[in-house]
Amino acid sequence: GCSGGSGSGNTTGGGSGGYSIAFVQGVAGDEFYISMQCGIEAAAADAGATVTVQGPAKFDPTLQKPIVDAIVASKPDALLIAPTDVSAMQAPIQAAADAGIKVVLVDTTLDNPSMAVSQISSDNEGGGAAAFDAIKAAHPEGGKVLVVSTDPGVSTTDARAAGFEAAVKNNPSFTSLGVQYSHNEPSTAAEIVTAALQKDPDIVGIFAANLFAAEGSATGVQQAGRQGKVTIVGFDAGPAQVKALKDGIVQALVAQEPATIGKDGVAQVLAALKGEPTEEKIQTGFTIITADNVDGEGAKAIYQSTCK
Amino acid sequence: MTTAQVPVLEARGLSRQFGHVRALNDADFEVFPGEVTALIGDNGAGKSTLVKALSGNLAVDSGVVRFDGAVVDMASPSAASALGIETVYQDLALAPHLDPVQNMYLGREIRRGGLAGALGFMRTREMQAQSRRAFDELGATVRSLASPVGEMSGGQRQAIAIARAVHWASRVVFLDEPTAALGVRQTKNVLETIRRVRDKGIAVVFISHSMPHVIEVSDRIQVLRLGTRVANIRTADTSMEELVGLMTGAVTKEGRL
Amino acid sequence: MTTAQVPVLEARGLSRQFGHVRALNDADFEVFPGEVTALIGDNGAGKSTLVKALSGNLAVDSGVVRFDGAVVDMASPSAASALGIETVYQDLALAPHLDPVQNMYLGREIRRGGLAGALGFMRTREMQAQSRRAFDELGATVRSLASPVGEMSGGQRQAIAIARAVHWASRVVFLDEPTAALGVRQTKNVLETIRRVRDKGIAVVFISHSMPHVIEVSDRIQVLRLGTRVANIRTADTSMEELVGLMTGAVTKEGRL
Amino acid sequence: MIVKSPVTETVAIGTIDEPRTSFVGRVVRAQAFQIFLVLLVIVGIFSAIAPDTFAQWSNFRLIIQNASILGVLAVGMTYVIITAGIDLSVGSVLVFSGVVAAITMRALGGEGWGVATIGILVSIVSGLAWGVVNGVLIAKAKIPPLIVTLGSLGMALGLAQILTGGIDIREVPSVLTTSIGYGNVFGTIPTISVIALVVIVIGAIVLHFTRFGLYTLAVGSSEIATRRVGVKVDGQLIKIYALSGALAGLAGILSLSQFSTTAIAGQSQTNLNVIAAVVIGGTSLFGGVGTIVGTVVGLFIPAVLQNGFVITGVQPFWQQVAVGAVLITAVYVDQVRRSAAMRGNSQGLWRKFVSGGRRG
Amino acid sequence: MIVKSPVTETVAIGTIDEPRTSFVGRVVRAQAFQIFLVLLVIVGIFSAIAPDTFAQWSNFRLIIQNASILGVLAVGMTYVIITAGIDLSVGSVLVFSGVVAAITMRALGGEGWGVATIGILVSIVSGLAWGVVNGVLIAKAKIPPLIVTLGSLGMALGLAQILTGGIDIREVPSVLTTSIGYGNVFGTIPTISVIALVVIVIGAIVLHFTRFGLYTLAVGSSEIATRRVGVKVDGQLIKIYALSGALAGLAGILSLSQFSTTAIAGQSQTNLNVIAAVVIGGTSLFGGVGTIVGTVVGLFIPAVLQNGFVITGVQPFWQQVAVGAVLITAVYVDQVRRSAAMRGNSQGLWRKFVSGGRRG
Ligand SMILES: Nc1ncnc2c1ncn2[C@@H]1O[C@H](COP(=O)(O)OP(=O)(O)OP(=O)(O)O)[C@@H](O)[C@H]1O
Ligand SMILES: Nc1ncnc2c1ncn2[C@@H]1O[C@H](COP(=O)(O)OP(=O)(O)OP(=O)(O)O)[C@@H](O)[C@H]1O
Ligand SMILES: [Mg+2]
Ligand SMILES: [Mg+2]
Repeated sequence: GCSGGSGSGNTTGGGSGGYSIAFVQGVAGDEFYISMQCGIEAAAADAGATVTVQGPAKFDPTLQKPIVDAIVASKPDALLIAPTDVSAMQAPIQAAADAGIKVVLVDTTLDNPSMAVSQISSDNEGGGAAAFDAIKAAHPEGGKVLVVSTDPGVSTTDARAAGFEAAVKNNPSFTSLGVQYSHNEPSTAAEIVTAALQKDPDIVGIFAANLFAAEGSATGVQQAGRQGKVTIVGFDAGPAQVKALKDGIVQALVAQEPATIGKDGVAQVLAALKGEPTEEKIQTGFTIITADNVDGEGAKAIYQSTCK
Repeated sequence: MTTAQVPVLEARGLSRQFGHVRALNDADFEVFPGEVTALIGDNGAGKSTLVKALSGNLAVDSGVVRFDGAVVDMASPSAASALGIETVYQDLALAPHLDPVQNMYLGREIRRGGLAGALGFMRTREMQAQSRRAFDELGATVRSLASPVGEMSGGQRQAIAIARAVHWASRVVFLDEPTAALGVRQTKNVLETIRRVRDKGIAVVFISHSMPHVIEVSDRIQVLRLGTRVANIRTADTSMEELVGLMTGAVTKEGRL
Repeated sequence: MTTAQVPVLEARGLSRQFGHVRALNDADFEVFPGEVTALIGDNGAGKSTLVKALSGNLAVDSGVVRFDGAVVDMASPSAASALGIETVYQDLALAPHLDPVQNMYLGREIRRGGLAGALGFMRTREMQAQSRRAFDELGATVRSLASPVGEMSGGQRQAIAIARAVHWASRVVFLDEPTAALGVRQTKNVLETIRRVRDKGIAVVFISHSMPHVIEVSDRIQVLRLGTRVANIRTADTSMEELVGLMTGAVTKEGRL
Repeated sequence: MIVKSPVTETVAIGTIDEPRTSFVGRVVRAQAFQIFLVLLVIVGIFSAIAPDTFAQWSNFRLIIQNASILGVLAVGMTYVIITAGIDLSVGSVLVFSGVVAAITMRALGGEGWGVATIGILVSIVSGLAWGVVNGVLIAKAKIPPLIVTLGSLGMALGLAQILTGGIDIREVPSVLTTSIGYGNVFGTIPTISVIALVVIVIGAIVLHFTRFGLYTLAVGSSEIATRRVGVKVDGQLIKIYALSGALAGLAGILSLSQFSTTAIAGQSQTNLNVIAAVVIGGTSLFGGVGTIVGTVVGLFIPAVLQNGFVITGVQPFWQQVAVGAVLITAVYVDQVRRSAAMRGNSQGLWRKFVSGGRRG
Repeated sequence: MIVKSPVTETVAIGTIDEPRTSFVGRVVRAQAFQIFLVLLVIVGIFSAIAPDTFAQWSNFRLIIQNASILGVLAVGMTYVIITAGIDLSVGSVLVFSGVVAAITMRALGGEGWGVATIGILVSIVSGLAWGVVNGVLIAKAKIPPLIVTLGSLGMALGLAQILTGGIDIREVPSVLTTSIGYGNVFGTIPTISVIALVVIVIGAIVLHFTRFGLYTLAVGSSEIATRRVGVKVDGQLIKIYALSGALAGLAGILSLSQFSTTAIAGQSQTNLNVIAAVVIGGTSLFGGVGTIVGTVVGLFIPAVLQNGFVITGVQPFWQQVAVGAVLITAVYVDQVRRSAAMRGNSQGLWRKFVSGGRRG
């Protein structure tokens, strides 16, 4: 099987009916997108299509646009893309559709997704709310909670934080200490969490909106010697996060369904290419994984790390 | 020693300390128009420091500077330039990446007429021609007007700095060891140029360790020792031996001058 | 002009072009042990370029260098140092942030004994004492052994560079205008030092624009003009006028030397 | 043995090597040209590999379009680096200016040119203001440029987030998006690239032919020498950082036009990318030398590499490795060729390998 | 009028200002001390605002622990910057070394000290290898350090991602996490900080008392002068970049111990943070001057600010603004105090304001 990061080489479509599909990630090297890539590659292999995977170094439309432009120039049959901004990526993706490329939006979407044959999205706000539920389950008595995010302006993590904050507001026994930004550095997240615990030693829960925030938060809690007293809920369920969960560093994970998104995306693309009807909008759900269900019910939700 | 004339530039009681080193220690100094004043002293006596202070390059701890009799604040090199004071520094102060013409005209470019001039375009051709003339006058061996001065020989750079200062000075010109790197012929030319400049009524301050040159060209000699002026004499009234004695402290003149 | 002795350092047909400027043009040069050779020439004649080429600082386009009669590749300054060649460059080449002692011993520090020495610890006290002695010998006015040389006066820096070269040379020492920035007394000391070094059997190459000093101290004079050696004469056989004529091209010697 | 002849000047001035060389000769020897050859080689290789996808005007058009915003920033950065300074704040100032302009335009409402013009001016003025602050702190307070612009990087970004509450503003007048962001001149040349070209051409003319450019080079060559001849060095430095800021402001409105969002989380790599372009283009971080043309070429080398790698299907992780390796190689080749030109002989590259790269 | 007296030396050497000043006097005048005062003031202010949360050993302990990894990197960076170089690759090399060590330890399996020791060595050697590559390209191929380390930044990161497929490795021997990552010495001092302290102390001794340090300063002060006296400048540069690389390797294993993950996408700001610390600490980007002590202080200023702002409840967006402003102010105050010390009079700060900051 292929290891996570490797896309297959580029082959132009045609030949014996094999389509060429390009997949543009929101950010390269993120396990969420790697799992999605696995789903895509598996589905494409079944259909005899080839897949090229590209992604920007950061979740940043100014870095993603040149990649999309180059992809369009390389003329694939179809494009699966996780737009990094609802408006910034509008025009480049429109240009792809105008060039006759079938477009499917995965995970994130656009202001006006009408050019896409389908959009398959996950519910980040709902995920944020679910993360709060996980903290509430561990601390029914209530208390102070903190959000550690990456950078302001990243749509997915902003939506997670917003969903979490909204849920806190609806629950008077909890107080939110607001959102702190770790700039995607575990060490900054650790600094923030240690300082926050110094200020408010009675924090009961931390929602870490992405992997590094979770890792840094866990380190910070450990440095402050408060492991076990603070519930850390992370987002996404890659192998690294699951190990953290099993090690007791993180108490709960909100898992999306990236592989399903990828599989569905390929199905929609193939349908469109063959002129079959497509589904305009598909919404995928999420699962909360805790130590209790990680080996049972929750195991199915764990992201694949190696594509079979 | 006394002149009825007002000195064009006059310093009284200048002091400047660097860490523990007192580079200037209550130093006086004055120069008169149309005179060549030699400033001499041992290494580290404070000559260059004095020049820097009088050309707006160094703030002093105490002391006053008068120009045409009025107290001035020599706050920056531009202030000194505005008064018509030009300087050849011992550590040349040319921009090494620029060519001789650009260095010659830096800060004083000839602009084009009309809009182009207002936008900052320059008459390169004209500046080149004039620079060439100025270098020729000094007999400088600047081989190329288009290569950066950083690539030129020590003497070539020295000549450019001198040409520049002489070209722009209208009242006072300081020459801090101008002939140190120059060839025999170039040195002769520079000494001649000094006289010519003096004859235009400009005050020239000539710093040198070469006593023959000092005696040949100067009208008046001021001696610095350990940051203090220890003598101020007419060249005609002194001798090489006395000067050397004054610089090293073997001879002292009575009274403050 | 002919000596039976083997020259300690000998260059034949050196050429080096910078862009369009031919700094060295088929130049020859040789120095003999126990002799002071003066190298003179107009500004830009190629003296400093020749020194750099012979001290491993500049690759030449063509020509050979022999040391003690054997062809050597003067590929780097370390190669020259290893042969016992030391140089005072016209643009001094001191590290401005280091103090005089550190500059004096740079590349040749006295290490501590034993493990500490192997780890790179140095005998600072001893280096200080020896430097002080070397500076004193030149009568240098270095006021502080602990402040960076970048803060020192032109003459003070010059003295440090000379002290360094003289201290370490065992076969040849190049002095590129060493007295240019020096005071009267310091110049006298340097000329004396040159004689003392020569008497130890070391070859001294003395570059200067001061003909009196050249005639006073040298045994042999070689004249560069436009990158070519145009004369190689015993000092006793020449005069100031002839030298000036040779440098400017007014006088030519017949035949290549 | 001695022959007397009349005294002559040792060398007449300017007789030996006045630029007698042809225009072509001078161009070939120009430093910016060396790196341009490297770029041509890279383009040539990709064109050979992927003639019908890479080597198309439609593709070059997009490469140029994507490099345009960086090009505007790089002009200002070239000036800054020529003075031996650095401006880390350009990315943040770009974001800040875009945010202020977007807020202003949203408050005014409307989709027409009137609002857009105000937005453009507001953006440029916001950038200019940051540039002036940087310049004053550097020139007057003598704080190292790295520290000043690192500080204003954080401050501009923080203020942009405060102004927006961390949420991108996406209401941008449609005239900006349609005419500047995605508009074309002559049907096929992106408007945004035309704007960048105008900035580049003016920047190059000012640098190489006017007093302002001369003072920039002089300050970088020797600040103290320039100060001593009476040039107002502080004022010049302030103007240069102000220029860099104003161009970041212009880039802010261009970015807003192109992406129709303030993208406050973006631009985190912008400063390093722009600095790299300037240095690849032959401008020395130690000041005194630099050309705008070189900078533009330096901008296209990574841009073309990235595009070419995506088109030829190189995997993302390998792309980073390859871009790094090509960068180093490009600058090395440029450097060797340049020092060969200096020596006045042309077998320099070969000689360098043989002689082990000894300085000369 | 003329009085003859015996000839005397103008000035006896070293008689005027040999360091007759007391040890305390010298410390006060040392450049690193100035910025230390700034740090003390910052700590004082936060302590006054939040005496029972900020001003606690438990809090300081955490600040120190969090700064430890950066401290290790900053020692190498100080050497590099003293030579007028720069090393942008430290963050990536840290990640790369951590990845190689993690893969090696995973392959060997086991949780004990044996595997951990191999991992530590592998990490350091990996970093060292990158450092040597950087050094050779800079010293021998004469490519500007900014370009070389920008290139190796991309290459090291790309290779780390290729090795792992982009997925962080989390299997770290537990001895590393428990004894290095979270272990304590004397019950309360973090082991990781003790390791950093050892690196810092050795780094400072080598820089200020040995030949290696002297050559580092000399190369930065004047590369050409150092070369001319026969010091092997190329070798020295290679050693310095190798040192920086090796320390990045050490930091890689420390980071692995502390975070128990390779954190491939993290560390993108590390290089700028470390460079900022070095510059805040008084090391000049133009080379020739610098102290390790200054760097350490320079590291703590942003760390204390960040911690203090979170504790005193400053809002996140404002934190960035405040950190930027305080950074600039700190360096400004340091700079004014230092030039005041140079002038030999102590009312320098006040004087500076009055006289408008004229150079002296
Ligand atoms: N920037 C500085 N920092 C510290 N000390 C300085 C500085 N400038 C000059 N000094 C010291 O001040 C004293 C006077 O220096 P100055 O350069 O004025 O001497 P000078 O008379 O010009 O000597 P020379 O004939 O060698 O050029 C010297 O001892 C020098 O070391
Ligand atoms: N690095 C360089 N690049 C370009 N030209 C150079 C370089 N070094 C020297 N030159 C040129 O070579 C010629 C010889 O220079 P050199 O420094 O050897 O002269 P010199 O005899 O030492 O003169 P001076 O008496 O003025 O010191 C000069 O015309 C100079 O401009
Ligand atoms: Mg002087
Ligand atoms: Mg010379």
